[in-house]
Amino acid sequence: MNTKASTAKFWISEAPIDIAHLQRELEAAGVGAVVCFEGRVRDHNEGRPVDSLTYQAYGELAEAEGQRILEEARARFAIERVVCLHRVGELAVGEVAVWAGVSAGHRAAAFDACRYVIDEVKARVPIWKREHYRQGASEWLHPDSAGPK
Amino acid sequence: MNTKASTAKFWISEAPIDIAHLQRELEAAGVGAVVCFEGRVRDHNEGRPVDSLTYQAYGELAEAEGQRILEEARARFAIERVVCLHRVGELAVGEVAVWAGVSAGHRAAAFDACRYVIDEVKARVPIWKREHYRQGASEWLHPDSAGPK
Amino acid sequence: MNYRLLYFASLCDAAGRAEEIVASEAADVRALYSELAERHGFTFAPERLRVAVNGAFTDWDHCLADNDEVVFLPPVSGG
Amino acid sequence: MNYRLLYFASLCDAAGRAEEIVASEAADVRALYSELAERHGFTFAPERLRVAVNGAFTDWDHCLADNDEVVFLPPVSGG
Repeated sequence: MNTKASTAKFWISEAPIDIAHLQRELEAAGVGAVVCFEGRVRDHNEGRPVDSLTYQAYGELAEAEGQRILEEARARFAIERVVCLHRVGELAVGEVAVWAGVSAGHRAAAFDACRYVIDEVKARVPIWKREHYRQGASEWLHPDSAGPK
Repeated sequence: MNTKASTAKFWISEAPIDIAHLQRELEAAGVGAVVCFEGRVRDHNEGRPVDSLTYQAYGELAEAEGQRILEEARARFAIERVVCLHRVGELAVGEVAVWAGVSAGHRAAAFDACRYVIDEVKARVPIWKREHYRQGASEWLHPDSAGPK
Repeated sequence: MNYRLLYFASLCDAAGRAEEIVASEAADVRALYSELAERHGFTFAPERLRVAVNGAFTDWDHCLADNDEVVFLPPVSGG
Repeated sequence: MNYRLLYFASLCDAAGRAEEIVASEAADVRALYSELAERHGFTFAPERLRVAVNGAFTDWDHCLADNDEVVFLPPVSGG
Protein backbone atom coordinates (compact mmCIF):
# COMPACT_ATOMS: atom_id res chain seq x y z
CA MET A 1 0.00 0.00 0.00
CA ASN A 2 1.23 3.44 -0.91
CA THR A 3 0.00 5.65 1.92
CA LYS A 4 0.72 8.88 0.09
CA ALA A 5 -1.22 7.81 -2.96
CA SER A 6 -4.26 7.10 -0.81
CA THR A 7 -4.27 10.45 0.98
CA ALA A 8 -3.52 12.92 -1.84
CA LYS A 9 -5.23 12.40 -5.17
CA PHE A 10 -5.40 14.65 -8.20
CA TRP A 11 -7.39 13.79 -11.30
CA ILE A 12 -8.20 15.26 -14.71
CA SER A 13 -11.63 14.10 -15.83
CA GLU A 14 -13.87 14.41 -18.84
CA ALA A 15 -16.87 13.25 -16.81
CA PRO A 16 -18.87 15.54 -14.51
CA ILE A 17 -17.50 15.79 -10.98
CA ASP A 18 -19.00 13.28 -8.52
CA ILE A 19 -18.72 15.36 -5.37
CA ALA A 20 -20.10 12.69 -3.03
CA HIS A 21 -17.38 10.33 -4.20
CA LEU A 22 -14.66 12.93 -3.65
CA GLN A 23 -15.98 13.70 -0.18
CA ARG A 24 -15.70 10.05 0.78
CA GLU A 25 -11.99 10.21 -0.09
CA LEU A 26 -11.60 12.76 2.71
CA GLU A 27 -12.73 10.42 5.49
CA ALA A 28 -10.10 9.49 8.08
CA ALA A 29 -9.83 9.01 11.82
CA GLY A 30 -9.13 12.24 13.71
CA VAL A 31 -10.83 14.53 11.21
CA GLY A 32 -12.36 17.57 12.91
CA ALA A 33 -12.52 19.95 9.95
CA VAL A 34 -13.28 19.60 6.25
CA VAL A 35 -12.95 22.50 3.80
CA CYS A 36 -14.15 22.16 0.21
CA PHE A 37 -13.80 24.49 -2.75
CA GLU A 38 -15.97 24.39 -5.87
CA GLY A 39 -15.05 26.47 -8.91
CA ARG A 40 -17.94 26.87 -11.32
CA VAL A 41 -18.38 28.22 -14.82
CA ARG A 42 -19.64 31.79 -14.44
CA ASP A 43 -22.17 33.34 -16.77
CA HIS A 44 -19.86 36.26 -17.51
CA ASN A 45 -16.19 37.22 -17.45
CA GLU A 46 -14.93 40.79 -17.46
CA GLY A 47 -18.33 42.00 -18.55
CA ARG A 48 -18.82 39.58 -21.47
CA PRO A 49 -21.69 37.07 -21.22
CA VAL A 50 -20.33 33.51 -21.36
CA ASP A 51 -22.33 30.54 -22.69
CA SER A 52 -19.88 27.72 -22.14
CA LEU A 53 -16.21 26.89 -21.70
CA THR A 54 -13.81 24.39 -23.14
CA TYR A 55 -10.98 23.23 -20.90
CA GLN A 56 -7.95 21.63 -22.49
CA ALA A 57 -5.17 19.95 -20.50
CA TYR A 58 -1.70 18.68 -21.24
CA GLY A 59 -2.93 15.58 -19.46
CA GLU A 60 0.24 13.75 -18.48
CA LEU A 61 1.98 16.83 -17.11
CA ALA A 62 -1.21 18.24 -15.59
CA GLU A 63 -1.75 15.14 -13.48
CA ALA A 64 1.90 15.05 -12.39
CA GLU A 65 1.93 18.75 -11.47
CA GLY A 66 -1.44 18.49 -9.71
CA GLN A 67 -0.21 15.53 -7.68
CA ARG A 68 2.95 17.48 -6.81
CA ILE A 69 0.83 20.37 -5.48
CA LEU A 70 -1.19 18.03 -3.25
CA GLU A 71 2.01 16.50 -1.86
CA GLU A 72 3.30 20.00 -1.14
CA ALA A 73 0.07 20.74 0.73
CA ARG A 74 0.52 17.56 2.79
CA ALA A 75 4.09 18.57 3.63
CA ARG A 76 3.23 22.17 4.56
CA PHE A 77 0.00 21.78 6.51
CA ALA A 78 -1.20 19.39 9.25
CA ILE A 79 -3.87 17.71 7.15
CA GLU A 80 -5.25 14.20 6.79
CA ARG A 81 -6.46 13.92 3.17
CA VAL A 82 -6.49 16.15 0.14
CA VAL A 83 -8.13 15.58 -3.22
CA CYS A 84 -8.62 17.71 -6.31
CA LEU A 85 -10.31 17.08 -9.62
CA HIS A 86 -10.31 19.32 -12.71
CA ARG A 87 -12.69 18.89 -15.61
CA VAL A 88 -11.67 19.01 -19.25
CA GLY A 89 -13.85 19.28 -22.35
CA GLU A 90 -16.97 21.36 -22.88
CA LEU A 91 -18.70 22.78 -19.78
CA ALA A 92 -21.94 24.73 -19.50
CA VAL A 93 -22.56 27.73 -17.24
CA GLY A 94 -22.99 26.56 -13.64
CA GLU A 95 -21.03 23.32 -14.02
CA VAL A 96 -18.28 22.57 -11.52
CA ALA A 97 -14.93 22.95 -13.32
CA VAL A 98 -12.66 22.22 -10.37
CA TRP A 99 -13.23 20.74 -6.92
CA ALA A 100 -10.73 20.59 -4.06
CA GLY A 101 -11.30 19.16 -0.59
CA VAL A 102 -9.12 18.87 2.49
CA SER A 103 -9.69 17.12 5.83
CA ALA A 104 -7.67 17.90 8.94
CA GLY A 105 -7.72 17.77 12.71
CA HIS A 106 -8.28 21.52 12.98
CA ARG A 107 -9.75 24.15 10.72
CA ALA A 108 -6.79 26.48 10.15
CA ALA A 109 -4.80 23.77 8.36
CA ALA A 110 -7.84 22.69 6.33
CA PHE A 111 -8.53 26.26 5.14
CA ASP A 112 -4.90 27.06 4.42
CA ALA A 113 -4.27 23.81 2.54
CA CYS A 114 -7.45 24.09 0.44
CA ARG A 115 -6.57 27.65 -0.50
CA TYR A 116 -2.99 26.64 -1.31
CA VAL A 117 -4.17 23.81 -3.56
CA ILE A 118 -6.58 25.87 -5.62
CA ASP A 119 -4.19 28.84 -5.91
CA GLU A 120 -1.34 26.61 -7.08
CA VAL A 121 -3.53 24.55 -9.42
CA LYS A 122 -4.71 27.73 -11.13
CA ALA A 123 -1.18 29.09 -11.40
CA ARG A 124 0.76 25.97 -12.36
CA VAL A 125 -1.26 23.10 -13.79
CA PRO A 126 -1.20 23.10 -17.61
CA ILE A 127 -4.91 23.54 -18.27
CA TRP A 128 -6.37 26.19 -20.56
CA LYS A 129 -9.82 27.68 -20.74
CA ARG A 130 -11.55 28.78 -23.93
CA GLU A 131 -14.56 30.97 -23.34
CA HIS A 132 -17.48 30.82 -25.76
CA TYR A 133 -19.31 34.15 -25.70
CA ARG A 134 -22.99 34.67 -26.21
CA GLN A 135 -22.11 36.86 -29.21
CA GLY A 136 -20.60 33.81 -30.92
CA ALA A 137 -16.89 34.50 -30.60
CA SER A 138 -14.56 32.39 -28.51
CA GLU A 139 -11.15 32.98 -27.03
CA TRP A 140 -8.37 31.12 -25.21
CA LEU A 141 -7.50 32.80 -21.93
CA HIS A 142 -3.81 33.37 -21.23
CA PRO A 143 -3.73 35.68 -18.24
CA ASP A 144 -0.53 37.41 -17.16
CA SER A 145 -1.17 36.11 -13.66
CA ALA A 146 -3.66 33.47 -12.58
CA GLY A 147 -6.39 36.15 -12.71
CA PRO A 148 -8.76 37.29 -9.96
CA LYS A 149 -8.74 35.15 -6.88
CA MET B 1 -39.32 39.96 0.26
CA ASN B 2 -36.44 40.59 2.62
CA THR B 3 -33.35 40.18 0.43
CA LYS B 4 -30.98 39.97 3.37
CA ALA B 5 -32.95 37.19 5.01
CA SER B 6 -32.72 35.15 1.82
CA THR B 7 -28.98 35.51 1.32
CA ALA B 8 -27.62 35.09 4.87
CA LYS B 9 -29.15 32.41 7.08
CA PHE B 10 -28.03 31.10 10.44
CA TRP B 11 -29.79 28.27 12.23
CA ILE B 12 -29.52 26.28 15.44
CA SER B 13 -30.85 22.77 14.91
CA GLU B 14 -31.47 19.65 16.92
CA ALA B 15 -31.77 17.58 13.75
CA PRO B 16 -28.76 16.28 11.79
CA ILE B 17 -27.40 18.71 9.21
CA ASP B 18 -28.88 18.30 5.72
CA ILE B 19 -25.89 19.44 3.70
CA ALA B 20 -27.56 19.11 0.30
CA HIS B 21 -30.29 21.46 1.48
CA LEU B 22 -27.77 24.00 2.74
CA GLN B 23 -25.83 23.84 -0.50
CA ARG B 24 -28.97 24.69 -2.47
CA GLU B 25 -29.25 27.88 -0.40
CA LEU B 26 -25.92 28.98 -1.91
CA GLU B 27 -27.15 29.02 -5.51
CA ALA B 28 -27.27 32.41 -7.20
CA ALA B 29 -26.50 33.92 -10.59
CA GLY B 30 -22.86 34.95 -10.96
CA VAL B 31 -21.46 32.35 -8.58
CA GLY B 32 -17.97 31.24 -9.59
CA ALA B 33 -16.70 29.94 -6.26
CA VAL B 34 -18.23 28.04 -3.35
CA VAL B 35 -16.34 27.33 -0.13
CA CYS B 36 -17.79 25.06 2.54
CA PHE B 37 -16.61 24.24 6.03
CA GLU B 38 -17.66 21.19 8.04
CA GLY B 39 -16.75 20.89 11.72
CA ARG B 40 -17.06 17.35 13.02
CA VAL B 41 -16.95 15.69 16.41
CA ARG B 42 -13.41 14.35 16.84
CA ASP B 43 -12.62 11.11 18.58
CA HIS B 44 -10.22 12.81 20.96
CA ASN B 45 -9.47 16.22 22.45
CA GLU B 46 -6.16 17.14 24.06
CA GLY B 47 -5.25 13.48 24.29
CA ARG B 48 -8.48 12.24 25.90
CA PRO B 49 -10.64 9.80 23.90
CA VAL B 50 -14.09 11.30 23.31
CA ASP B 51 -17.25 9.20 22.82
CA SER B 52 -19.82 11.91 22.21
CA LEU B 53 -20.61 15.57 22.78
CA THR B 54 -23.56 17.54 24.03
CA TYR B 55 -24.01 21.03 22.60
CA GLN B 56 -26.18 23.47 24.50
CA ALA B 57 -27.20 26.88 23.12
CA TYR B 58 -28.79 29.99 24.52
CA GLY B 59 -31.05 29.66 21.52
CA GLU B 60 -32.57 33.10 21.13
CA LEU B 61 -29.30 34.96 21.51
CA ALA B 62 -27.31 32.35 19.56
CA GLU B 63 -29.50 32.78 16.48
CA ALA B 64 -29.36 36.57 16.71
CA GLU B 65 -25.58 36.61 17.14
CA GLY B 66 -25.09 34.05 14.36
CA GLN B 67 -27.24 36.09 12.01
CA ARG B 68 -25.24 39.20 12.94
CA ILE B 69 -21.99 37.43 12.00
CA LEU B 70 -23.38 36.44 8.59
CA GLU B 71 -24.48 40.02 7.92
CA GLU B 72 -21.00 41.21 8.87
CA ALA B 73 -19.55 38.72 6.38
CA ARG B 74 -21.86 40.07 3.66
CA ALA B 75 -20.79 43.62 4.43
CA ARG B 76 -17.05 42.84 4.49
CA PHE B 77 -16.64 40.47 1.56
CA ALA B 78 -17.92 40.43 -2.03
CA ILE B 79 -20.10 37.36 -1.62
CA GLU B 80 -23.47 36.19 -2.92
CA ARG B 81 -24.88 33.89 -0.22
CA VAL B 82 -23.80 32.70 3.18
CA VAL B 83 -25.39 30.09 5.41
CA CYS B 84 -24.40 28.47 8.69
CA LEU B 85 -26.02 25.83 10.84
CA HIS B 86 -24.96 24.65 14.29
CA ARG B 87 -26.25 21.48 15.93
CA VAL B 88 -27.38 21.25 19.52
CA GLY B 89 -28.08 18.15 21.63
CA GLU B 90 -26.18 14.88 21.75
CA LEU B 91 -23.72 14.17 18.88
CA ALA B 92 -21.65 11.06 18.21
CA VAL B 93 -18.05 11.00 16.98
CA GLY B 94 -17.91 11.86 13.26
CA GLU B 95 -21.19 13.82 13.18
CA VAL B 96 -21.16 17.29 11.66
CA ALA B 97 -21.55 19.83 14.49
CA VAL B 98 -21.33 22.98 12.40
CA TRP B 99 -21.54 23.69 8.68
CA ALA B 100 -20.83 26.99 6.93
CA GLY B 101 -21.01 27.70 3.21
CA VAL B 102 -20.33 30.79 1.11
CA SER B 103 -20.85 31.48 -2.58
CA ALA B 104 -19.17 34.34 -4.41
CA GLY B 105 -18.03 35.54 -7.80
CA HIS B 106 -14.37 34.81 -7.00
CA ARG B 107 -12.60 32.49 -4.62
CA ALA B 108 -10.72 34.93 -2.36
CA ALA B 109 -13.94 36.41 -1.01
CA ALA B 110 -15.51 32.97 -0.59
CA PHE B 111 -12.52 31.64 1.40
CA ASP B 112 -12.16 34.77 3.52
CA ALA B 113 -15.87 34.99 4.32
CA CYS B 114 -16.18 31.29 5.20
CA ARG B 115 -13.18 31.55 7.50
CA TYR B 116 -14.56 34.73 9.08
CA VAL B 117 -17.91 33.10 9.75
CA ILE B 118 -16.57 29.99 11.44
CA ASP B 119 -13.97 31.91 13.48
CA GLU B 120 -16.57 34.38 14.72
CA VAL B 121 -19.20 31.71 15.38
CA LYS B 122 -16.74 29.79 17.55
CA ALA B 123 -15.70 32.94 19.40
CA ARG B 124 -19.03 34.68 19.88
CA VAL B 125 -22.13 32.53 19.53
CA PRO B 126 -23.42 31.32 22.93
CA ILE B 127 -23.07 27.58 22.42
CA TRP B 128 -21.28 25.25 24.82
CA LYS B 129 -19.81 21.83 24.33
CA ARG B 130 -19.79 19.08 26.94
CA GLU B 131 -17.39 16.26 26.13
CA HIS B 132 -18.23 12.73 27.25
CA TYR B 133 -15.01 10.79 27.69
CA ARG B 134 -14.53 7.11 27.08
CA GLN B 135 -13.54 6.78 30.73
CA GLY B 136 -17.05 7.87 31.76
CA ALA B 137 -16.42 11.42 32.93
CA SER B 138 -17.79 14.46 31.15
CA GLU B 139 -16.88 18.11 31.19
CA TRP B 140 -18.14 21.48 29.91
CA LEU B 141 -15.49 23.25 27.84
CA HIS B 142 -14.88 26.91 28.67
CA PRO B 143 -11.70 27.78 26.80
CA ASP B 144 -9.82 31.01 27.49
CA SER B 145 -9.85 31.64 23.75
CA ALA B 146 -11.87 29.87 21.09
CA GLY B 147 -9.32 27.03 21.14
CA PRO B 148 -7.21 25.64 18.31
CA LYS B 149 -8.15 26.84 14.93
CA MET C 1 -36.93 43.50 42.38
CA ASN C 2 -37.41 40.17 40.72
CA TYR C 3 -35.02 38.93 38.06
CA ARG C 4 -35.29 35.85 35.90
CA LEU C 5 -31.94 34.06 35.58
CA LEU C 6 -31.00 31.49 32.93
CA TYR C 7 -27.95 29.30 33.49
CA PHE C 8 -25.94 27.45 30.85
CA ALA C 9 -23.16 24.86 30.79
CA SER C 10 -21.03 24.79 33.96
CA LEU C 11 -23.00 27.65 35.55
CA CYS C 12 -26.10 25.48 35.18
CA ASP C 13 -24.25 22.61 36.89
CA ALA C 14 -23.04 24.90 39.69
CA ALA C 15 -26.46 26.47 40.28
CA GLY C 16 -28.16 23.08 40.08
CA ARG C 17 -30.87 24.58 37.89
CA ALA C 18 -31.37 25.98 34.37
CA GLU C 19 -33.40 28.97 35.51
CA GLU C 20 -34.75 30.68 38.60
CA ILE C 21 -36.58 33.81 39.71
CA VAL C 22 -34.47 35.77 42.18
CA ALA C 23 -35.63 38.58 44.47
CA SER C 24 -32.68 40.93 44.88
CA GLU C 25 -31.73 44.47 45.80
CA ALA C 26 -28.90 44.43 43.23
CA ALA C 27 -29.36 47.42 40.93
CA ASP C 28 -26.93 46.48 38.19
CA VAL C 29 -25.57 43.38 36.51
CA ARG C 30 -22.28 43.41 38.40
CA ALA C 31 -23.93 43.49 41.81
CA LEU C 32 -26.33 40.73 40.81
CA TYR C 33 -23.49 38.46 39.65
CA SER C 34 -21.61 39.05 42.86
CA GLU C 35 -24.65 38.02 44.89
CA LEU C 36 -25.34 34.92 42.78
CA ALA C 37 -21.69 33.87 42.61
CA GLU C 38 -21.65 33.76 46.39
CA ARG C 39 -24.96 31.92 46.64
CA HIS C 40 -24.18 29.26 44.00
CA GLY C 41 -20.40 29.10 44.28
CA PHE C 42 -19.69 30.41 40.78
CA THR C 43 -15.93 30.62 40.34
CA PHE C 44 -15.70 32.60 37.09
CA ALA C 45 -14.26 36.09 37.48
CA PRO C 46 -16.64 38.57 35.79
CA GLU C 47 -14.04 39.36 33.12
CA ARG C 48 -14.32 35.78 31.82
CA LEU C 49 -18.10 36.07 31.42
CA ARG C 50 -20.31 38.02 29.09
CA VAL C 51 -23.74 39.15 30.14
CA ALA C 52 -27.07 39.41 28.35
CA VAL C 53 -30.22 41.17 29.49
CA ASN C 54 -33.53 40.42 27.81
CA GLY C 55 -31.85 38.52 25.01
CA ALA C 56 -29.17 41.08 24.05
CA PHE C 57 -25.51 41.39 25.07
CA THR C 58 -24.86 44.26 27.43
CA ASP C 59 -22.17 45.44 29.86
CA TRP C 60 -21.59 44.95 33.56
CA ASP C 61 -22.81 48.44 34.48
CA HIS C 62 -26.21 47.85 32.89
CA CYS C 63 -28.93 48.96 35.36
CA LEU C 64 -31.59 46.34 35.90
CA ALA C 65 -35.36 46.73 35.85
CA ASP C 66 -37.96 44.57 37.56
CA ASN C 67 -38.58 41.25 35.74
CA ASP C 68 -35.47 41.54 33.54
CA GLU C 69 -34.15 38.26 32.15
CA VAL C 70 -30.44 38.08 32.97
CA VAL C 71 -27.92 35.57 31.64
CA PHE C 72 -24.24 35.24 32.59
CA LEU C 73 -22.48 33.54 29.69
CA PRO C 74 -19.42 31.42 30.41
CA PRO C 75 -16.73 31.21 27.68
CA VAL C 76 -18.31 29.60 24.65
CA SER C 77 -17.12 26.39 23.00
CA GLY C 78 -19.26 25.84 19.94
CA GLY C 79 -17.97 24.59 16.63
CA MET D 1 17.37 15.85 -35.27
CA ASN D 2 13.67 15.10 -35.05
CA TYR D 3 11.51 16.58 -32.31
CA ARG D 4 7.90 15.83 -31.51
CA LEU D 5 5.98 19.01 -30.71
CA LEU D 6 2.63 19.22 -28.91
CA TYR D 7 0.62 22.46 -29.10
CA PHE D 8 -2.08 23.63 -26.70
CA ALA D 9 -4.65 26.41 -26.58
CA SER D 10 -3.76 29.48 -28.68
CA LEU D 11 -0.44 27.93 -29.80
CA CYS D 12 -2.47 25.06 -31.24
CA ASP D 13 -4.68 27.56 -33.06
CA ALA D 14 -1.64 29.46 -34.38
CA ALA D 15 0.19 26.31 -35.54
CA GLY D 16 -3.00 24.90 -37.02
CA ARG D 17 -2.20 21.50 -35.51
CA ALA D 18 -2.07 19.79 -32.12
CA GLU D 19 1.21 18.01 -32.83
CA GLU D 20 3.91 17.64 -35.41
CA ILE D 21 7.32 16.04 -35.98
CA VAL D 22 9.90 18.69 -36.80
CA ALA D 23 13.36 18.14 -38.29
CA SER D 24 15.59 20.86 -36.88
CA GLU D 25 19.20 21.79 -36.21
CA ALA D 26 18.18 23.61 -33.01
CA ALA D 27 20.23 22.21 -30.14
CA ASP D 28 18.32 23.66 -27.23
CA VAL D 29 14.80 24.62 -26.31
CA ARG D 30 15.33 28.34 -26.86
CA ALA D 31 16.61 27.90 -30.38
CA LEU D 32 13.78 25.52 -31.23
CA TYR D 33 11.15 27.99 -30.01
CA SER D 34 12.70 30.77 -32.00
CA GLU D 35 12.55 28.65 -35.17
CA LEU D 36 8.94 27.54 -34.57
CA ALA D 37 7.75 31.00 -33.55
CA GLU D 38 8.92 32.29 -36.89
CA ARG D 39 7.40 29.38 -38.84
CA HIS D 40 3.98 29.47 -37.11
CA GLY D 41 3.76 33.13 -36.14
CA PHE D 42 3.78 32.55 -32.38
CA THR D 43 3.66 35.93 -30.67
CA PHE D 44 4.44 34.92 -27.08
CA ALA D 45 7.78 36.17 -25.78
CA PRO D 46 9.65 33.19 -24.27
CA GLU D 47 9.39 34.68 -20.78
CA ARG D 48 5.60 34.26 -20.91
CA LEU D 49 5.89 30.55 -21.73
CA ARG D 50 7.03 27.54 -19.76
CA VAL D 51 8.59 24.58 -21.47
CA ALA D 52 8.38 20.83 -20.91
CA VAL D 53 10.54 18.11 -22.41
CA ASN D 54 9.41 14.50 -22.28
CA GLY D 55 6.61 15.32 -19.87
CA ALA D 56 8.60 17.32 -17.29
CA PHE D 57 9.08 21.06 -16.85
CA THR D 58 12.54 22.25 -17.76
CA ASP D 59 14.36 25.48 -18.60
CA TRP D 60 15.12 27.29 -21.83
CA ASP D 61 18.77 26.18 -21.91
CA HIS D 62 17.81 22.50 -21.86
CA CYS D 63 19.79 20.64 -24.57
CA LEU D 64 17.62 18.53 -26.80
CA ALA D 65 18.12 14.93 -27.88
CA ASP D 66 16.77 13.22 -30.97
CA ASN D 67 13.08 12.30 -30.68
CA ASP D 68 12.46 14.47 -27.60
CA GLU D 69 8.86 15.51 -27.01
CA VAL D 70 8.83 19.27 -26.57
CA VAL D 71 5.91 21.41 -25.38
CA PHE D 72 5.76 25.20 -25.10
CA LEU D 73 3.11 26.04 -22.51
CA PRO D 74 1.23 29.33 -22.82
CA PRO D 75 0.01 30.98 -19.59
CA VAL D 76 -2.47 28.62 -17.96
CA SER D 77 -6.09 29.45 -17.17
CA GLY D 78 -7.53 26.44 -15.38
CA GLY D 79 -9.89 26.65 -12.41
